[in-house]
Amino acid sequence: MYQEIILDHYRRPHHKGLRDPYDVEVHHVNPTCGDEVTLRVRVADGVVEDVSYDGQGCSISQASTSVMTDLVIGKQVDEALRTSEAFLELMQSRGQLEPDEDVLEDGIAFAGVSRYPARVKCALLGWMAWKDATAQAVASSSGGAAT
Amino acid sequence: MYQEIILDHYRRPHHKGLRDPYDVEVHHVNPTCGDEVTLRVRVADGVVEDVSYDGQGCSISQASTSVMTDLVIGKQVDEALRTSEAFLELMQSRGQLEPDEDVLEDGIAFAGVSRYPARVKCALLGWMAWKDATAQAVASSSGGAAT
Amino acid sequence: MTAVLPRDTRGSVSTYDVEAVRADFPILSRQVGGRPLVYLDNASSSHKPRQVLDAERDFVEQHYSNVHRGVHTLSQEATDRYEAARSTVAAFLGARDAHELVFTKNATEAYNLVAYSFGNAAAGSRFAIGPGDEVCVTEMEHHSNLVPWQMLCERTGATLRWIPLTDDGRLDLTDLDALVNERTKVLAFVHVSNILGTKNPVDVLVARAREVGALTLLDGAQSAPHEVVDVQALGVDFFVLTGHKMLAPSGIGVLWGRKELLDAMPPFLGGGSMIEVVTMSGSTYAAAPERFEAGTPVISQAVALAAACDYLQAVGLDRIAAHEAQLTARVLDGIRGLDGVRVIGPDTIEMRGAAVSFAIDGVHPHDVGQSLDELGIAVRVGHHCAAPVCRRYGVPATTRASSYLYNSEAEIDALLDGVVTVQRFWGTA
Amino acid sequence: MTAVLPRDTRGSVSTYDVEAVRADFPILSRQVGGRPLVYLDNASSSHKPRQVLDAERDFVEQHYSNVHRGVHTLSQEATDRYEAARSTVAAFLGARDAHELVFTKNATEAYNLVAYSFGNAAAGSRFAIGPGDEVCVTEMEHHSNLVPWQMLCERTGATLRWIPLTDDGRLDLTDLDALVNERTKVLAFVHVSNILGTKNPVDVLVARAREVGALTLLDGAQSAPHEVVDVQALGVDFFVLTGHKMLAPSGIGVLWGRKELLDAMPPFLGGGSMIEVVTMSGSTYAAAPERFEAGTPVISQAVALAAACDYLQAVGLDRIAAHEAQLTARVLDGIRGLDGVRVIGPDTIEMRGAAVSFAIDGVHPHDVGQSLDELGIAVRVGHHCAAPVCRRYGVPATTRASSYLYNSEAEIDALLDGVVTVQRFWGTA
Ligand SMILES: Cc1ncc(COP(=O)(O)O)c(C=O)c1O
Ligand SMILES: Cc1ncc(COP(=O)(O)O)c(C=O)c1O
Repeated sequence: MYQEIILDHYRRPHHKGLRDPYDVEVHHVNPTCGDEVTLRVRVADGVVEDVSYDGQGCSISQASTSVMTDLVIGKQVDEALRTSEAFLELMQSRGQLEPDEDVLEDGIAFAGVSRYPARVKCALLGWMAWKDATAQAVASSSGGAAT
Repeated sequence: MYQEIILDHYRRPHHKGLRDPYDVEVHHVNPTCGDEVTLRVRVADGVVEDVSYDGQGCSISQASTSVMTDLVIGKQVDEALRTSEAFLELMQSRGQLEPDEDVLEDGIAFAGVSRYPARVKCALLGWMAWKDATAQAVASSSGGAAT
Repeated sequence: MTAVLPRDTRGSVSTYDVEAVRADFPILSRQVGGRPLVYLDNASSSHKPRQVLDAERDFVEQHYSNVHRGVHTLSQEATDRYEAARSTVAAFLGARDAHELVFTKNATEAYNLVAYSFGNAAAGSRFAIGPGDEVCVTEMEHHSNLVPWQMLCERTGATLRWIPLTDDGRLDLTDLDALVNERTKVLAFVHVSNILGTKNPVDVLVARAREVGALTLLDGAQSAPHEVVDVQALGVDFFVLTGHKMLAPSGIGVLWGRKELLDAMPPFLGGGSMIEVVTMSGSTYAAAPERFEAGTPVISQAVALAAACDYLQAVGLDRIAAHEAQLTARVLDGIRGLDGVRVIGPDTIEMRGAAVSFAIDGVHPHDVGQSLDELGIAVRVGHHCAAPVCRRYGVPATTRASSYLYNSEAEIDALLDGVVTVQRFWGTA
Repeated sequence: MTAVLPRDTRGSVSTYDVEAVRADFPILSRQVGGRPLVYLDNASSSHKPRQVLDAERDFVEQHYSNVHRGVHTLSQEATDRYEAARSTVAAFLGARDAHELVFTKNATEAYNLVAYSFGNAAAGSRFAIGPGDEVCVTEMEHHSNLVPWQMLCERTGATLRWIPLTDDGRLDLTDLDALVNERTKVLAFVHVSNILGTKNPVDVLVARAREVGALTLLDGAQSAPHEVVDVQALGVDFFVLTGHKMLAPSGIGVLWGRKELLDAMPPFLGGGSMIEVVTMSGSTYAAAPERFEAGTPVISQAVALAAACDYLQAVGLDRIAAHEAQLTARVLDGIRGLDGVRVIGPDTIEMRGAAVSFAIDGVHPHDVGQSLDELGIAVRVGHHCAAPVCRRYGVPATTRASSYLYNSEAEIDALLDGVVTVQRFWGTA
């Protein structure tokens, strides 16, 4: 399960640390193991301009959040959401899905994690936080002025 | 289980029918099978003068009540209570007790019933009604005038 | 699943191979009092085939662990099998989503779970109930689908109403519109009666409940073991079954409920696994079904129940139902031919299950049951946890014969012969 | 009982024959990822010996039927065995009377049963509870003995209080007299903590509860499997255990309560078998324990639990306790010798059970658990259904190793070696 890619992201996470400017900040917790992440999103012109985060947790949750930032920053919100759906699908596949490297890049390293239901929630923590924050950012920017 | 003695008492019950005079009348029901008995007791000078009853139910409950009347009518209350204790003990013995014919007379025919927990309650219905009524009769006669 | 499926008994109904089915059930080769066991007490509980016992044992000997909370291999394997069991049973019931299925310890816990949800609900919730509100049941309910509602009404001040019975053992729907009305919060009723054998018209009752916005709970304890059940098609909101009546071990039941309802219901039992965040001063709760499975669940029993569903489907529920209908007709025809014996409940096979209650004039049911037992024939006598039905038909108790997939025509004949023997012994024929 | 008792392993503690015990547990010969399974997750659930599985299977294949309500032979046999199981477990706990024993589906149901009794009690009853009344627990309770009381307090307006913890994982009894006071209706606390391993001073807590007239409930889920328990000597009012942690299957727990209290408690689950007279407009209830066993009970699981009690007594609970103390000392000593690893909870074997929680600096418990699993070692990681304890000690979760009668010293050494391997893999040693 602990592929080199995962260990690399865990040891040297990408885009870590909370940054300004941002539109929305969220805090997500996995109650079963206490993993938590604080995550900020900045969306401009339909593009995920930046994602920054801080958190603590197991290698899977930390590495997965790092991989997520690589995959969504700079993408159109629509496309980033599709990527996040693809990752979610992979994680719910119980090891039965062949991941698409073109879409998920380093994310394919988590295919093995999907065989461990207890760890799937870890792998999804950062992704869920991002989805939540992005939805809020999109809603508020369409509804009025963003911070 | 259906010994001749039991069948005889069931077909030709002794002392059946409600009679006057009496001190106390009780009505007992076995909720699991709907068996019921209405029973009257007359106690005078510490002696069980009469027990009369009416009721409906299975062969075991009807025969056992009939046997009970034979065993208690005419006895000192104390002695009758001891007989009833002996019968109770027999019924709770799960077939492990050798009954004393001198004490229980026809009651020994119920030894086999004690192996059938579902039927023990049937066999005890009349006895419990008698005990209840007698206790009330004794209490009220020592406390004041009996009806 | 490593369970061996039953011998192939597919084919036309006329070739239903009851001997092949019987061979799967070890207890059926038992003797009782020196005679072969004739087990006709299936409405009370069924026996279990080797395939179910082996599936449970294989699980316990190879993959057992507590579920849900562990990362180690056994815990993953156990969790996978437990959740796979949930999916199997969900599919068996035609549920849309395995998350709509809660494992309980028996059917009784399931009714209580729903009843306590009403009692525990916050004011304003769809489940809140109080004075002026009503709960409707029927006069033929099993105590387990009656007493929890009585207790709920007592605790909350709501009013219990019930649909009465006709003389021939059916629901009397004359006053349905008055009994199920705008004040009715829930209509809880039995699919197939365990004492009368009556099968109720679910569509009529559900239609009326929907008109007034009442929730419906269907007691499927006596239907799910015997026929294809599709909870979506039935249109009810909750459906309950119990494992031990359908080839699974004691200790497991199922509550199926529409996801949106389960999600809206407050928790019932508090404890491990049903929580989200716990602090000393307060807790939040997990989503359904976990919210309703507090503590260590009935793990190996769920695996066994799934194996039982597999077994029933391999034999074929339609074929089982057809076989039982034949047996039931034989019982009803046989009784019709006996003087001094009468059926309590519908006496034709239209809209009825396999449980047949009867009375023998002049012989108390206890004596009937005991005398049949001396012939090796196991029937149930008593009020069958439906005392109001006995009262309704003026009997202290009934004798009930109920067949299942492994019973044979020869066994029905043994029963009918047995009834005549009983009449002779007690001098009533 | 036809169960074969375990090989004779009596004799002095030093000759405790762990290999003979292991041979009774089929799953212990399993491989995990190509390595022999080292199962140290016993505080979560235990495995089951052949003797228990055989006793249950023999019962189901030869004597199974529903209980209590039937007169036929199988029903009598099943009832006899079910009630004999009650007597066996009662004797195992030193109960005065088998009627003081209620079978539940797990420990969790038992706490809820008692908590709902308070909630359901009529005003004026000993169990009635409301605003101004208090319930006291401890900060080390398992969620199952915490959440039901939180829910009770929420429903009734009573106040929940709790005894806090010291830095070394014990109850801080400084303010005991204030926390347990004249307003306290019930003091519910754990005998041996499943996360810290702490064994609590029952005598001190019971003495205080008696002074103020509070009832006591002792959570014995982690004590009954491991040591001789005598409910009379402990002096508590209620005692709870769960079968799956003591060699029995999932799906069964036990509530022991003093007869006069059980008799005074209102019913919890309504349904079949717990009633006396049922009419549509109201019902009366049976005496304890039937009053609390609504519906078809956990029949074959009770038979299996009795077989588990027999097995434990044949090996000898004192000898099991001594064996476990040796293993626990080996874990504690081993951890003391490792840099960057610390025990959370008492770190000596005085007044403690076999569950040892620990933290490895720099490695998240999830990663510890998964890495150990790759070595075939099954430990539990998480909050162990005691989230407030994790919060108290500032950890997100712990890694917990818990041994039982079938664990060997070699397995403890494998664990300790495994911890070093984990540290190397994660670059923290
Ligand atoms: C101390 C303690 N109490 C209660 C429980 C609950 O037991 P169950 O999950 O079997 O209801 C457990 C185990 O999970 C426990 O360790
Ligand atoms: C119609 C019906 N409902 C409910 C039940 C209750 O099932 P259980 O006792 O398994 O909870 C039964 C069986 O006893 C039944 O026949």
